[in-house]
Amino acid sequence: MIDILIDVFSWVLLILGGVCVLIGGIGGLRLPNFYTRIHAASLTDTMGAILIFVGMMLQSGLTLATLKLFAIMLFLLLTGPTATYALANAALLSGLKPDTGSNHDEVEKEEPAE
Amino acid sequence: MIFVFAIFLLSLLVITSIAIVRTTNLFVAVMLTSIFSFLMAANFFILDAADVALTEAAVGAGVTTVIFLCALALTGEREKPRINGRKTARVAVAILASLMIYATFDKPRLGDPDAPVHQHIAPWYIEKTTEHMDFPNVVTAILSSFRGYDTLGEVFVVFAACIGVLFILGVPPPAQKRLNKVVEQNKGLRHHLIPQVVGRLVIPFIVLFGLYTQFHGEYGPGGGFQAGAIIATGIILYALLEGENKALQAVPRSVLLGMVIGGALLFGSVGVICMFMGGNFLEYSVLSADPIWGQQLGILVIEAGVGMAVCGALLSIFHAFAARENVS
Amino acid sequence: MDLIAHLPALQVVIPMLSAPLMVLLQPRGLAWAGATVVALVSFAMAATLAIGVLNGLTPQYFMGGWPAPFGIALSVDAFSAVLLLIVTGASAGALLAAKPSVDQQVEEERQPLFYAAWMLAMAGLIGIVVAADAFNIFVFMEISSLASYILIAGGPDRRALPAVFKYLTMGTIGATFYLIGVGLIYMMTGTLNIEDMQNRIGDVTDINPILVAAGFITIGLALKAAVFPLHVWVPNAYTHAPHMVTVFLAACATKVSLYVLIKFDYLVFQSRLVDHDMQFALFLMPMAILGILIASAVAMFEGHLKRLLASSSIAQIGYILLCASFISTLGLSASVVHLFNHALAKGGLFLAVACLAYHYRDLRLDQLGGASTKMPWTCATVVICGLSLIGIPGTAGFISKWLLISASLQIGPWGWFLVAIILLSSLMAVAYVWRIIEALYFKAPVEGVGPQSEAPIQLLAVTMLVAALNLYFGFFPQVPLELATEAAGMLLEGAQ
Amino acid sequence: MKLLELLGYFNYWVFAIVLMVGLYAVISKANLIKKLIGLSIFQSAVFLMYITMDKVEGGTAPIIQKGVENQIFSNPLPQVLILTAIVVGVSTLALGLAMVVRIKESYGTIEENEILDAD
Repeated sequence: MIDILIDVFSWVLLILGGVCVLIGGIGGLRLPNFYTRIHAASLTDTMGAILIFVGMMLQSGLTLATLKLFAIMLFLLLTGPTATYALANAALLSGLKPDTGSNHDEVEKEEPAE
Repeated sequence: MIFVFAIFLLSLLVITSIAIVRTTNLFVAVMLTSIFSFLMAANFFILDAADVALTEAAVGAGVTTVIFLCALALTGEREKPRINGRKTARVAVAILASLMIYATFDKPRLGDPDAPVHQHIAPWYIEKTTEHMDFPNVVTAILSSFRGYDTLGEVFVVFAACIGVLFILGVPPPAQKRLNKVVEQNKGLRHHLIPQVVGRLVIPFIVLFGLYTQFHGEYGPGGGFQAGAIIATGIILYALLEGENKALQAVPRSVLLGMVIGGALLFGSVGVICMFMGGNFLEYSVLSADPIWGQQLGILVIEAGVGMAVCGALLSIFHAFAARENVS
Repeated sequence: MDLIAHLPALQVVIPMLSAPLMVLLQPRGLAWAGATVVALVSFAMAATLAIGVLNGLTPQYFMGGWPAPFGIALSVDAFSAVLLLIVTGASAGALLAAKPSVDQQVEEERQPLFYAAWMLAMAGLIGIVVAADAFNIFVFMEISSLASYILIAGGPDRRALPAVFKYLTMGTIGATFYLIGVGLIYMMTGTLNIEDMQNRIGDVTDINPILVAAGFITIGLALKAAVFPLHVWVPNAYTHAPHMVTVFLAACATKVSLYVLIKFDYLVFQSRLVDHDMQFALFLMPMAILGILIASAVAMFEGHLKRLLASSSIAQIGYILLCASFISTLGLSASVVHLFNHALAKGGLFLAVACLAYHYRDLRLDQLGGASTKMPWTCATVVICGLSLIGIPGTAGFISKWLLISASLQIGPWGWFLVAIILLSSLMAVAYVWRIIEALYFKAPVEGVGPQSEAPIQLLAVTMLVAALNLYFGFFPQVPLELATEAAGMLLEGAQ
Repeated sequence: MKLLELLGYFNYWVFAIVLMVGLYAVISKANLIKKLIGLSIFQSAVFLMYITMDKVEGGTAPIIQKGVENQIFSNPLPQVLILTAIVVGVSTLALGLAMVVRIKESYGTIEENEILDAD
């Protein structure tokens, strides 16, 4: 019984995580400028990653794999937001102003090519 | 299920490669190349090549990207458009591609266990690894013993690249604008407090993981190349965060060059010692009274040599690029 | 430890392991001395191996003691013995003479790296020649290519850099094509050992991948060997490289790729592909003939001495390929002998160029007037090696031309057409060699340039030695002939 | 079933296409760095071909686990070859980039046609 509960719970977490990452991806495509985009990508990614990792840890039970997953999660938790911060900081330093109003602005040239 | 996933990844691979060719911003192209390498690594993993996936991720996505970026900083990141000669190239390439796709239909299908590749010599390796080395990773066994001579050659390819970069960039750049550059160099990333703190936290673990891959290579995926590349990326990260000079203080150039030379010579001298002890070149079995132990000892030492040489070479190459002043 | 049994391995390992040591030899001149000693030792080993082969041995060596198709084997046969002699001989000769010229062209603090790269290039070329494993050939091909990129990039002129870059891209494409070909053969046969491939390729039922593999390997190696339409990297790379590097690479680098090409064609593909000899005749022979004619014509109108000789090299590659495409004992031995003789003639010519370049900064033909009065010995060697290049009786070049003509007469009525082409191209060779001689002997010196004395004795002595060898092998060609005949027999045996 | 059989060749098609995309970049782009990027794509495609042929249906990575009988392993040999080839690729790339940096310094440009014009 408890096994089934854990299984169901872990799948709920996995799916939630997947939805989070998907939303982040859509945000990265749809949002108007650089800062909002990395905002979307970074926040949802971190959340999604945590959910997915916890889900996977529940799936694998008390094994060595869980420990490894935990280590990877910790690593991602540290590096993901830092990378986003460094990215935003670099953009700010190279002269990209955070834009609060209009949709299109000088941001265009910073976008990766589609 | 994994089949669908593989096809998805492979399609992404094609899309990424086309995007790389189409963009005119070289910075974007380099970033996409890094993504391309990661996709490639994921594909390798699906195809059961754990060692190769690890190497491609560390070398292809990590070190290559850094070296590319260093070079871009020195050369500028815009590509000028050019029109002539494209059509013929496109046609030629399309014809070649369709010819090659046509030729695939006689090839063994993916995963076909009856393919000739899996019949002749491959089972021998799997059988003999337990018999002669008594450790689980067959890839490491082939890499360092059955085909150890190839690996020796490969270490010397890395050595050649290292001395080549040092030789070619050994010419001082034409002296222009040197003064105003000095100020900028010292600045580094000093005011980036958060990356620095996180970096200090993470770098020891990267190096630790590198050492784990180095010495656990007989049991799991990993070995000298992967370890060398991972440790090198750790130190490159340090150099990016703390400034290149501090990284050079920690591991000076002479030490790096010493690692390359020492690693290459260590590998070679193991082979020569085998000769003196009555075996063929690189025949580790003669190193000890117990042939299995001899093999394990030899493999341990040469893997250490490979790790040293690769790590030293990649870092020397990185420093050679990073220390170059931009004159444009 | 039985040294003789280990020779095939030591032949590769000694120069390779000496490369890291070269880097450590910082004080002036030590790196050069070390490299020269290693090259001479290699040459002695190659000579020992060649003598062994002449006495009927075919040394085999199993790396790591693993049996052949599983581990990596090395083997030395008559064909590879010739190539070994060429590579080690060219390297030893060039290094013996190198010091004055390299001191002039490469900065002192960069010299240890330069000589280390030289050792790697030599080890790589030797490694290709002795390898009996298709993938191992790729690894050593990369060592030798990377090292030769480094060597050529050592040229003092900035134009060396784009030249090397072109060489690097084309060389990498060539090597990757070769890798694809090897992968396809491996896919169909399940082995990497060349001899094993030869045995197993007959059992392959699906022919398409083998055909594609043959195409990739031929094109890839032709790129590396500078076969005619794929030669575009050669003239610039040879022209702007340091002079001694040109001597070394022109004498052996492309020839080693040609060796692999011929070996693969005869040993692996020939026995398998139906009508493969036709394919050879229809595809490679026209390339060879076009290459001979066009490159000779380009050489006739070229104004720069080194470029002229580089064009002539492309024509000579054409001769070697033409001989090989007859698929007869005589043709193949002509091919092997020409490999040897051309290395002698071209090596001697480029050495003489290095002598001239010691005093002349600009090597265009119209700048070289009057050289004969100040540098008579150098100019005499140019004449001898030039005659050998044309194929005048009494020089080494004559032997291979003679064999070539007799081989083409063997193949029936078409043979006369080929003889006509060979004679025509020889006339063209007369024309471009004459242009060099005219410039050296009969033109008035240009104001302000010109030497005061001969080239340094070290450089000159080696140059004259090579010229003397050109004459010696013109009168006593037994050793190369014997090796070549044996090599041809071995290759054709594989084709049956 | 027929479709699945065709998809068994999908890896080789991707290999062919990516290979040619890389080759196209090398021969048609004038920018030297772009050429090198193309070269590295070109080489990566070959890695894919080798690794594709090592896969055995139902196999695992060739790491022998003690006590497990009748395991199927994928072929380890192509993996070893590609490990070598990856390192060769990165070495060539580093050397090429060093040359590009020097070309930029002495010519002021890294576009091939401009370099040709300069001499």
